[in-house]
Amino acid sequence: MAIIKGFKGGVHPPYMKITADKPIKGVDVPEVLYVPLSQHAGAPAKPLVKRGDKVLAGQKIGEIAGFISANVHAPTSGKVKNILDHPHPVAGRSTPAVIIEADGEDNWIELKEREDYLNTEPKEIVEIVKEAGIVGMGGAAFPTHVKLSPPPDKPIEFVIINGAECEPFLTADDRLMREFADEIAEGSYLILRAVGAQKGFVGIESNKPEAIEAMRKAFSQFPQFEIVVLPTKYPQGSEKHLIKAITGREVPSGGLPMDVGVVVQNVGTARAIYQAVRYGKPLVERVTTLTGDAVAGPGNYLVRIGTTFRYLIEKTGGFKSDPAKVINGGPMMGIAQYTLDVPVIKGTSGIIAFTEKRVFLAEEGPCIRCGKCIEVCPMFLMPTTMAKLIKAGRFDDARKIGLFDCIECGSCSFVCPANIPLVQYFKYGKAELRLRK
Amino acid sequence: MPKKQEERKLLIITPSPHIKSRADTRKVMWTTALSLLPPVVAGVYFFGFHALLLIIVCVVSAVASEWLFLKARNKDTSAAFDGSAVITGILLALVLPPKLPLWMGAVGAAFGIIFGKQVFGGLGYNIFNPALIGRAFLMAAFPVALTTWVKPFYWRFPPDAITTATPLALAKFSHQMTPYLKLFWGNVGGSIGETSAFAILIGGGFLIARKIIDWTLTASYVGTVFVLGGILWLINPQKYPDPLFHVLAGGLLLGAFYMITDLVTSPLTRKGRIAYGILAGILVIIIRLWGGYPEGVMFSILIANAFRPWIDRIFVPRRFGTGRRPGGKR
Amino acid sequence: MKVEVKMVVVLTAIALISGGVLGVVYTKTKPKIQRNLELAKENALKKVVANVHSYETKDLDRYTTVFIAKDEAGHVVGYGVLIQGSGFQGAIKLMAGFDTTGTKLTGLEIIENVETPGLGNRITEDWFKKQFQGRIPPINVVKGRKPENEHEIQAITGATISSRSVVRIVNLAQTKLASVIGAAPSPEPKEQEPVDTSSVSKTPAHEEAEPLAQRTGKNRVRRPEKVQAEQPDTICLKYMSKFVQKILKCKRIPMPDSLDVFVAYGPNGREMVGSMVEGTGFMDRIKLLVVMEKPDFRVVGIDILQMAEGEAFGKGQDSAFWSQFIGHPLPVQLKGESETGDIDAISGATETSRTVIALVNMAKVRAEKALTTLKS
Amino acid sequence: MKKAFVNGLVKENPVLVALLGLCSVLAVSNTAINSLFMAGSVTFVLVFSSFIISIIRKLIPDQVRIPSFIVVIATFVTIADLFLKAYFPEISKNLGPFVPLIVVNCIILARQEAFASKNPVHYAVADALGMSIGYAWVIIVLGIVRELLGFGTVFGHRVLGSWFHPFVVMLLPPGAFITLGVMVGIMRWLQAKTAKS
Repeated sequence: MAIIKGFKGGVHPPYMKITADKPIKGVDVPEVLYVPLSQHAGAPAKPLVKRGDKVLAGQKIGEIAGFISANVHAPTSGKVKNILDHPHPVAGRSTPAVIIEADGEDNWIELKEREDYLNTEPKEIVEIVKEAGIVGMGGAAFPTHVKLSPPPDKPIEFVIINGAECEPFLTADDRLMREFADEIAEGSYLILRAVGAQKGFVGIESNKPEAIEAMRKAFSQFPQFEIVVLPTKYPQGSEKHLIKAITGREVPSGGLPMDVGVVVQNVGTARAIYQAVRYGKPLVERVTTLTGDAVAGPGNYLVRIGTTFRYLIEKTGGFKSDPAKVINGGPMMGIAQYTLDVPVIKGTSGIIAFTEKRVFLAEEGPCIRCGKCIEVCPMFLMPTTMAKLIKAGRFDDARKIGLFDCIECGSCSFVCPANIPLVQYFKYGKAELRLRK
Repeated sequence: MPKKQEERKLLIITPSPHIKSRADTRKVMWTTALSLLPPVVAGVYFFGFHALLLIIVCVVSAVASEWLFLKARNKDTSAAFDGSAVITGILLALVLPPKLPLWMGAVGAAFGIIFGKQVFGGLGYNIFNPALIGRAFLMAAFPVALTTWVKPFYWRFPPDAITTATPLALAKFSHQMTPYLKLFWGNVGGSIGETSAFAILIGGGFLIARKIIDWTLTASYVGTVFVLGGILWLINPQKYPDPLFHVLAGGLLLGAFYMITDLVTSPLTRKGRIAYGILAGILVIIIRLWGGYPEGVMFSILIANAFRPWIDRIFVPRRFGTGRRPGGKR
Repeated sequence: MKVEVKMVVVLTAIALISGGVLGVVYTKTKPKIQRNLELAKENALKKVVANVHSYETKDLDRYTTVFIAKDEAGHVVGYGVLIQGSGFQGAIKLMAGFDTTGTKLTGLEIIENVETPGLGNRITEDWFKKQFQGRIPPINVVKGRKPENEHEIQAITGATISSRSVVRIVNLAQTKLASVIGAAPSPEPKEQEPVDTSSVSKTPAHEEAEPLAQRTGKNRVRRPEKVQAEQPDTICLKYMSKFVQKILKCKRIPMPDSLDVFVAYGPNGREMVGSMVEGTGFMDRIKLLVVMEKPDFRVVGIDILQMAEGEAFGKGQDSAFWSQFIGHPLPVQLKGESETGDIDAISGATETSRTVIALVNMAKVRAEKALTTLKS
Repeated sequence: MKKAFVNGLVKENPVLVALLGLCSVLAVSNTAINSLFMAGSVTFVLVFSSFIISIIRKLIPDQVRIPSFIVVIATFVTIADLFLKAYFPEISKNLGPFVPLIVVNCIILARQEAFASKNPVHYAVADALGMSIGYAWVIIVLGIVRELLGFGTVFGHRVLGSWFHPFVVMLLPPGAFITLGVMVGIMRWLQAKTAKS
């Protein structure tokens, strides 16, 4: 175990991991849950229930509808109140959601436990993962079973377990690693089996010494895995940069990790896989970090999918001062919410509530061509040039210089002294180009 | 209770990221202005009250002309106080002869701001360094006044013996060398802010420490002059001044720390900046040794400014995941 | 009418009419234009030489015309040299007036120049031109101080290069003039001679070819006393007559790089060799003519044909510097650089001094080489 | 006819709007007197060329119109040049090659091609006069400004006292560019303003 070099570019935002020492706490199941049918990248799930149906916890209520899609399960037992559009924390608009009125009994469907789960056949693991509706839990929510079934012409050499958690404020993964290192280790081993890789790495940033210690202990039973301590730098948790830092390989522009023989999975996902394979438990809850200077009870909470932000905050002590901005995800890439009625979904790694003091509002100034954005861009793009092209409506020229390589990590906007919302321009440019297609 | 409060107020929606580094254009500008203090103090120490007045006049003229121009174009006049005009004013004064009539300084600053910056669209859009545009204009308009230098502490000399030549001119036209120590402290004839290498190193070092300027650009510019000057010196030490003299004499250091590193007019990428510094460095040597003027810093930077868009086009970073075959260690 | 025909007819007609009109205008204006051109030169000549009544012109080359100015009685009252040379921005054309000896300037007019307006352009200002009156070429430019002797003029502040250019052209004018009234068989009757002798008598006359001052200025003998029956080489005479008073025979040995070597034979079997050398100085090229006497190649004199070094030259030290060479057999060495150094460097201009010494030494090498080619 | 005349003064000013004939405008406008003579020469050539071309416009076959125009223009240019050489040798020297270069001045040929060759004589002359005056006032203003700032004089008369320190740059090509640029800028600014109101 050695600290390695990492990647070029990136920034050092203030980490503010104030909840790192708060153990994961469970939260009561709310009376009403809003379960969006689209909690993942790709096509929304097809609803399997209708208004008035009774459901049990863990019952499949949404079915895969396409190659890239994922199942959705009922987080608790109760009655389907309706299937209606409801505010979504990522989509930025309302999307169809199954609204479940909890009966308070939390009855589960029959779960099939496995004895010799570590020896499950690879194909079966993938099948279980698919059935359990597991998606990437770092934030992007890419359906995991797709990642676990690479095409035969792309053999997987390495599995990388992502424990970097580079976003400031967020500590959910940190806590998971400290408290459930054994489950993560076994889940990781299952991933390794599923993709047929020989070697695995666990990448953890150097600012989480306790997690590193716990993981090292847990993984000692899996010699295929090596713990790699990464330098603390944003966005170390980006798949591409993790791969670059650990293997030295660069995922080609427009390509996927499997193109360089690597599969990356978040520690939360590894744990979900463990739970699905061992206990047959579908993904209906997750650990999320509630933090920010506006909340009274910051901490890491195990919540059911579909719990609204409002409920979670009220249950944990409410606001200690007026919130001015509420974010789903981390402060660098998270999305600001216009209502607290949005539910926690599979990809909600954190909820941050800032008071006005911490909200940053500044007018966009003229670019002074300082080149800071180019210096920090981990994808080695020219953010200022792309933004200028997009401003001028030259979308195709922006694409030519790498607009679609942008991972929207926000490093450029973070450093820009002229407060140019560079990432926003890129999102706009990408959307514009997608529309034109 | 908390809920009610929340209801009263709408949540703020902004795109990510939701946190921001403390870098800010105004802060960058004012820090740069602050870093000019050592050369200003040295200039005033050596060249007296008139030099101070000249600096003040240039700053006032720069800010005022920017304000007036913005006003005339119905633009936000607060941009005149973002510190960039102040820097232009100070920098211009620092490259002017100490005894220059004040009104000439005012004319130069106004010209630099209006024709060097505002006509291009203001901060961020100018191609050339406004302070150097101002100086080039003054040089063309009042060549005699712009090449009349006074001795440091000139008030101690009889009135008819205060003028002198710059160390570079002495070397070029009279084969006279100036001791390094004098050059280092700045006790020689020259522009207000260019004589004291010591003061420039303090201010410039501060800028580098604060990461406002890219030290590689400064290094490639000075380094090129040093290396190229050194090669020529080794070829013919009698004919060409030694490289240390090249670095210490004239405005090279002032240019290297404050002019060529001007964010707006220098290339975006580090590689581009290094190439840009080398280009400007070569120009300095060419102008100094074979040109009509003894000093070449101003023109070297202005010419390099013109090449900047082209350099920006050539030196783009290699995009992540392109150009290299996948694979690597382990 | 067919279009092709019409085209030809119309165009021809227009051209013919146009040609006719222009012909008329041209013949009407031609004398006037000619007169203007003449007047410009004449006025300039009158400004630089006093009491001009008539003049003769003599074209020396593309850039140089000598005006021989005469009074009503037909006596030569002076010379004007209309000459063009390069300035800072482009050509400078000027008229330099000289007295009857061709040594002293009587005036200067700038005819044409494209120097920077307000700067180099100030060479046309009266105070600058007036400075040249009474000066004796070769002239040097001084900066930042008052001229001290008749070989100095003050530069225009901020336009040193233009000032230098004018001075260089004037110096060249004098050299060219000297070649006309010095070497060419005089078109004037013997009675004109007193002018010449008076100037010679000012300086200690030498009966033999004694080492003379290196400069082309004061102590020069205008013309060889006797022109031998066998027509001597005029180019050779032009250069060598400055240093050798009695030349019986003068021969030019052309060299491949057009830096000539001259051999002059005096009375008593004396043999002088003049060798042109050229090298790169600190500021510009240096071109010298080194005249040596055989057999030991003792320096008789050095003529500076071209030199634009720093100001350390021309401050008086230089004549001391140059006279050090006289009488030394070549090669010479710089003092301090070897035990037997002969020449003191000009303080502050060691580099130039060294270059000059190298050039002078090279002169001997070239001379020897030329003499061997002559023999073979 | 009035419209043909007025057009060239401001609205379609050959220098400030069409940016034609800049070579001579920039080169000889360093003093007011030079500007005046240049303007005179251009006016002479333009008016007479337009006059002649308009008269013979129906005779000239299309294929040879440009050579014909050039011959006519060159004739008047040469006349102007010889005239200046004979009667104003000093000015002629100052203007240098820029009088002969009127032959290739875009304003002249453009007016023949665009206007004189298509319109009756009185219109053609009115247009030529308008354009000439448009050219003239710009170059003369330019000359006055440059001479004033560069020498402190106007038409050779000292206007600014000895306190004035001349701007050498105004006599150089950059001074001409700057002044012309400012004039074009003011022109555009005024146009934008009038368009708004």
